[in-house]
Amino acid sequence: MTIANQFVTGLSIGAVLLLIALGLTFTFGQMGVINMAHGEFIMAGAYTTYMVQSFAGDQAVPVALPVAFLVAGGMGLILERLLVRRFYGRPLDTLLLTWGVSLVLQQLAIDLFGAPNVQVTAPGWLRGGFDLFGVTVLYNRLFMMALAVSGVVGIWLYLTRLSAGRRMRAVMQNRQLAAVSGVATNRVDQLTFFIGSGLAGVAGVALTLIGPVGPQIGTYYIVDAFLVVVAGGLGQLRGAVIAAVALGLLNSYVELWTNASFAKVVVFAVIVGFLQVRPQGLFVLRSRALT
Amino acid sequence: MSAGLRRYAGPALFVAGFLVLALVMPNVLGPFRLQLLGKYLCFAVVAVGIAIAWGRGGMLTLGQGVFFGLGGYAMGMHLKLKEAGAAGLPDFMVWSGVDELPVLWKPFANPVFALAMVIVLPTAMAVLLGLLVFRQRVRGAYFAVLSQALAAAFVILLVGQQGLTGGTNGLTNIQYFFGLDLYEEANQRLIYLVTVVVLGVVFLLAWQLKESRFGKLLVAIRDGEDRVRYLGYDPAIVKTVAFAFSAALAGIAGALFVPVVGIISPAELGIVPSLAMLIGVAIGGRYSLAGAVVGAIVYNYAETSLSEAWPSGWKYLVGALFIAVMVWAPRGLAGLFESALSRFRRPAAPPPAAPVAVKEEVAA
Amino acid sequence: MLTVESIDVAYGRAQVLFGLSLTVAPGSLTCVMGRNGVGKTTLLKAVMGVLPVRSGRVEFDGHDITRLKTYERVRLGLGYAPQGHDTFPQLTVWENLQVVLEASPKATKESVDEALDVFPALRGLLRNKAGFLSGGQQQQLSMARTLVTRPSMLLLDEPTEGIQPSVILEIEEAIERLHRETGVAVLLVEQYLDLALRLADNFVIMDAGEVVRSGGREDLQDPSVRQLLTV
Amino acid sequence: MTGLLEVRGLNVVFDGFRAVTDLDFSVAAGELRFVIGPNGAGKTTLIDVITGRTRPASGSVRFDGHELVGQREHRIVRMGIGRTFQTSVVFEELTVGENLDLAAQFRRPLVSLLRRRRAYPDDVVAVLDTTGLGELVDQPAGVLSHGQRQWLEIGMLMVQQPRLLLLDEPVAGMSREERERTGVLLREVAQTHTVVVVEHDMEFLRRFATVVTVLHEGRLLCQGTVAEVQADPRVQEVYLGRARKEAVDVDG
Amino acid sequence: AEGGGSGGDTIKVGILHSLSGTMSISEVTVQKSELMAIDEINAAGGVLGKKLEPVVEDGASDWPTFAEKAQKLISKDKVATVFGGWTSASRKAMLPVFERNKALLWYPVQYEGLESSPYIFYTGATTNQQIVPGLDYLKQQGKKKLFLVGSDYVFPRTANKEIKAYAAANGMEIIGEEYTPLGHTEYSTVVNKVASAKPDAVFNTLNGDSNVAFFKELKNKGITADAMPTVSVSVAEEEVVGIGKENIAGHLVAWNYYQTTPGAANEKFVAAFKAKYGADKVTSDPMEAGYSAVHLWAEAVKKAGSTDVEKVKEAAKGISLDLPEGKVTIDGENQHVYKTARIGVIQPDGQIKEVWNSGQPIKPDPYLKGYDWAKGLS
Ligand SMILES: Nc1ncnc2c1ncn2[C@@H]1O[C@H](COP(=O)(O)OP(=O)(O)OP(=O)(O)O)[C@@H](O)[C@H]1O
Ligand SMILES: Nc1ncnc2c1ncn2[C@@H]1O[C@H](COP(=O)(O)OP(=O)(O)OP(=O)(O)O)[C@@H](O)[C@H]1O
Ligand SMILES: NC(N)=O
Ligand SMILES: [Mg+2]
Ligand SMILES: [Mg+2]
Repeated sequence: MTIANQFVTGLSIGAVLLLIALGLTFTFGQMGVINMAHGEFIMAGAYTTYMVQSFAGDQAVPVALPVAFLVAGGMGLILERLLVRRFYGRPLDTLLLTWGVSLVLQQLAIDLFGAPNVQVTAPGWLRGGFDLFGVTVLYNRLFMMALAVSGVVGIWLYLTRLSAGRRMRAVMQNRQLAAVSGVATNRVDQLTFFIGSGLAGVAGVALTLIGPVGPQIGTYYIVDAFLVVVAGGLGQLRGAVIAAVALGLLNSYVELWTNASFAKVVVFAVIVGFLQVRPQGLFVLRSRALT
Repeated sequence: MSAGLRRYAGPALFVAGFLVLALVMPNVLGPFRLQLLGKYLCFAVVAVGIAIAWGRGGMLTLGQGVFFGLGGYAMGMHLKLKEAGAAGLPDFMVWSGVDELPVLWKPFANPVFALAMVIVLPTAMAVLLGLLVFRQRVRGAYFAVLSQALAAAFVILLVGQQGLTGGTNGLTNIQYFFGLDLYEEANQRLIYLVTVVVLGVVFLLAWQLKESRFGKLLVAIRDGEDRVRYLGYDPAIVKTVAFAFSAALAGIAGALFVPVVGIISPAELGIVPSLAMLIGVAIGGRYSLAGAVVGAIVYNYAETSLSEAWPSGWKYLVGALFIAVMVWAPRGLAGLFESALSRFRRPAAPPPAAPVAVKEEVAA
Repeated sequence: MLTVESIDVAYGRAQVLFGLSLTVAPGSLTCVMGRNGVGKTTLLKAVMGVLPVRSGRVEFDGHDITRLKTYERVRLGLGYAPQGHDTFPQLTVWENLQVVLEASPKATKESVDEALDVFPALRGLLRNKAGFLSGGQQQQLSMARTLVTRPSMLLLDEPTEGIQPSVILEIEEAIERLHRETGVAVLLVEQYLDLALRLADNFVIMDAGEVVRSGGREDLQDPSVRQLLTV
Repeated sequence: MTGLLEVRGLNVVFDGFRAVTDLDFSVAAGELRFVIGPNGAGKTTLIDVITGRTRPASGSVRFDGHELVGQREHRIVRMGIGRTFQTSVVFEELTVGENLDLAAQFRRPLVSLLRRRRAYPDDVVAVLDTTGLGELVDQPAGVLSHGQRQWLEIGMLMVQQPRLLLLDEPVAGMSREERERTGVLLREVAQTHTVVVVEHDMEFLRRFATVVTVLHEGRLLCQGTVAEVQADPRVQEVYLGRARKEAVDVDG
Repeated sequence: AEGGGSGGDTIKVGILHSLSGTMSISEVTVQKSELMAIDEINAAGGVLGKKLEPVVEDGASDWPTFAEKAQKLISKDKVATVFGGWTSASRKAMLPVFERNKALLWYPVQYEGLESSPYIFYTGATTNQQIVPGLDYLKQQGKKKLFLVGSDYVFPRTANKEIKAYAAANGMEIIGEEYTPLGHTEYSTVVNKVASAKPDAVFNTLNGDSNVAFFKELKNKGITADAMPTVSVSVAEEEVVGIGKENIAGHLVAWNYYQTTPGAANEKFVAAFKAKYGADKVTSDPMEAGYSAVHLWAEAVKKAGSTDVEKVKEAAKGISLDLPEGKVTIDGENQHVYKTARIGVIQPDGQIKEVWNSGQPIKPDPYLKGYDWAKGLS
């Protein structure tokens, strides 16, 4: 039964990983921006939930979902307008730049909300769980899975079915050509960054159900988020999904048989090993171009 | 300005910088500040390696702390054994309930072995990783994130093995360095001077590497790894050599850090400190070795003095510093210096602009 | 239609165009000629706003476009096929055309069809990723994309490069037909003189970032012009 | 009699698409061979297979008796095969001279590369001259125009002194007199080396080609002199287009 | 060494906590209560006729930085003493600095014992004042099977070693032991393991943010305090806020002070803290220990008539003050303090209700010399 239990646990860890990585499929996967402040946008989503709580009470989590999307998205938009836009094509510089931004945002959180954690109360319908053939299924984890799945579906539709998504991919693949084809590249950049950051905010809302809400939370999730995207293959949605679930399951079983530290080390080792086999992640964006 | 002047300007600046560090600083700084400067110089050694691997070779290594740690722990283990108490056990083993010296520790009692390991361990690790990873053409963002994961995993491993490594604490309370009492001012000065000399030597080695054809080849690989294959070179080997070189420097720096600071702990090796090592280089200018050295010193100095000046909000200033440097001086202080210089120089024909955007290795 | 008034253009500190002026009349087809590296591509990029002009003025269709963003110029009716086979590599051929269709006001489904008629080979490749096409196929796609936009003026930078002879003939015909039927103005950079000479109403010869000679079709017979073109 | 390069029964498949089918192709030592064919015929793919960039589904490629399939790219270069790319790729941050110098040094052991270069070796200086890039020697290659890059690529190939040179559309984008110069140069090189040139420029072919191989849809269509090939109705149909155009003209 | 503004008209004291990084979550509040104590002393006229001047530094959750900043406070600012640290790792890093410079550190957090530096005063609990009473309480409640959950660093690991020795000698069984990295936030597997091991109680030495995730997961899995209580030694009022009172109500904690601890000194402390930092703020054990440390040091300086470290150390022996946690006396021998152990239950309102106390302050015994079961430990 533990085996079955851990399967559900693995799926729910996978859902968390996927949620925190979804936004990166835009900013990192599409735009190639290694946004170290992504974690702080997650944090912004979490604190938004805390703020929303003051009027929405214990229904803060559902109410905060759209609000956090807008808040974190708005922060992303400002970041893009002020800074990131000067750095397209220089992903490694952006990394340092956004690292600076993340320091500032963390300190800002300490000054605005205090260093200690704050509390977000889960709505009644997201507390507890039920028993399914002896396996405990928690409502909050189910909620996160549902959120992750809808996020994936939404992004997939956006990328493949909407002209905005197509335009976005065009800009990311060949900025200059997009411009000379009449695409308003700066607006596409803004929208892309807005959505990617907004998704981080949504992840932040969900994370209040299971973890702390404090100035540090971004730093706890950022490495895992990047690993998921990299293991899946940059800009590859289905890669990210598979990677998140696989890493979640791997983590849950290894942790079951060993311990949390070792599980983390194993996950890293497996990713290194995996990239030996598939150097560009699960799904590869191939091209004939020379690099 | 004559070409001759230009030719000798570099060496002259090097000698001047060296003399300032070796002769002037020990006489104008108090022991505490001198010790801090020594620490900055350790990071400058790391920075020189990063300037080669990243600035020249385009390998954004976010896990340099691992190599720093390997060197540091190799040195630390030796020094801890020298100071070990009655049972021949370092202090932390006693309070972690280890009764017998682990086999892994035994050879480190030998100073020659320990010193060799300072270089061998990080180099071997880098060669192993490099051959695996570069052969498979993992690069750009993939390499960056991978190396970051490596740093994270390394720290978790160290922390989890408290009896063997001292866990989160690391190796603390190191008081003697080959018989020298590290709290004696004269000895601190001596160790500082050793650091300066090591930095000087390392700098010259890196300079040679950078200016050689090997250095050009690295740049070529950064700009077009696949194209290089069709020139008949194996990029994996070339990159591995450069990566191993940077790892060896990080290891040496880690080993120097131990007597300079008296501690080596996972807190110095993880994701954040590894990034900090990079940031100094970015600030100074990754394309210039001197820039990297100056950047490492400036960044660490800024961190110290900003945190002293405004302990509760200094992260704002540090964050602002990165942002400012990236926005206004993407080629770092060295870039600012160069453009200032070229404004003075007024050449007959306008020098060619470097290709507009600073090209970087992107994913895929 | 297009007036370029003594523009200076530079890459960083290296100046490439020196006070270059040029006029393209509505409905005319002007061919820009000159050796490699004289600045032809740079001129087109400056007109499109891909490169900023340091001084001087660019006017199109009565608008001063010197400071407009690239996509704003496209929306005013400029169409541009850059040199080298430029595509959105991870998008399919169909998506490549779709992006342009959605981004340009005058493009229609019919214009897509017409473009594909010029390059029938592309029809069989609609589901292929552009990045996997052969060099010539990419160049064909690049031309097709430009035709889709239905611009009032076309800037073509060596459109026939890497394209098989039979398709070059198609391109030539298409340009001619478009020119005749819709009165589109064309600024063409072309190394194949025969083609250029067959199509052009006017020509401009560049050297070292300056226009050294310009004239109409009739002047092409002038020995001094012949001289410039063969050296 | 076997050639220097022997391609036998070559098949290349990309996700189900057959880019090259049952191709046999051989080039004798010292030959100057031209390859033409419609866009997408598989010309670049053929070069990619020979140089180890693409793995064939089946077939063999032998160079001087050695199998090339399965070898890593740099090994193949070291065996004496050099190529240029249809989209020229040069090292933009290195100067023109350094680009050539690196190309020239590839046979040296890595250790000797650690020494500093004092002056450009003679072969590099010579190539700077032939390619007309002498004035640009200290300019970063990133500043070169399209045509200048093509020349640099050719130069980098020449200093490598390969036994077999594979050039993928070397004169695309070159002005008329540059094309002429390239042709003369190739003819000269072919005196001592084996050269395969992929081109679409028929004028260039008429001027410099002797034997021409035509590919179509991944297969060998025909082979012969320029005149023979041009006269072949199949070639006119799929490649040159004159036949069809004339037909249209008659109709119209 | 003579420190601290002997020349000027103020006495400088160092305050060294993590104001940034993971540990700032906990340490900032301690820093605040120490600054408040300094204000109180200054308002009452200072010591030796001089005002205290705090020199604040940030340890940045980085142990070598603690050592560096300690050195800076000592050699550059020449402070009379330093109040600082939270994690044992930071203390271990600072220890040699203080010993070699013969300077004084006041360390305000409960810890694992097995240490007694002549240049450190320990005002938080040592093992026999917190963990051992916690175990005694569990034993008294008839809890026999324990599960140990802790963060992976020196304090939990050492503490758990001691717990295991205690259990072996007291007929208790340790049926599971799990460590997670500091900052770990995914506890589903750990809680699964706890649930399937079915212990009578969980002994929790997790530190910092991990507690939030751990208790949320326990609550969601329906593991109640009634069925399986946890005893935490690093969860105080401040952490309860972040965890969410509804998630942790009913669980046990072991400390020496709660905001609800009776007495005039505490009423004054709580009132002053809320007045200074906001009515919604809570007070906790480490905050109280930091606050107390400042007052104890000031008292010792007054008694010594000097800020000289050796004189202060000498004078500090046996000093006794009425502090928020009750009567506190400095043990002259090991420089720890006598503290009353208190077991509390977390209430639905987030406050902690004391359910047991040791009756009188317990003499500090960092090496557990008074316990037979602890013989083999060091
Ligand atoms: N990115 C750049 N940075 C600096 N100089 C450049 C850059 N691109 C081109 N140049 C220089 O500008 C000049 C003109 O280049 P341009 O590409 O406009 O030439 P062109 O006439 O189009 O040549 P071609 O026929 O070869 O395409 C060339 O001499 C080239 O060296
Ligand atoms: N990696 C790939 N994946 C899928 N299809 C490919 C790939 N590479 C090439 N192709 C297809 O294989 C065919 C042959 O391409 P190739 O580049 O060899 O043509 P070519 O003869 O060089 O044409 P051109 O004259 O246009 O350069 C084309 O139809 C192309 O679309
Ligand atoms: N002493 C502690 N809690 O680390
Ligand atoms: Mg051009
Ligand atoms: Mg081709």
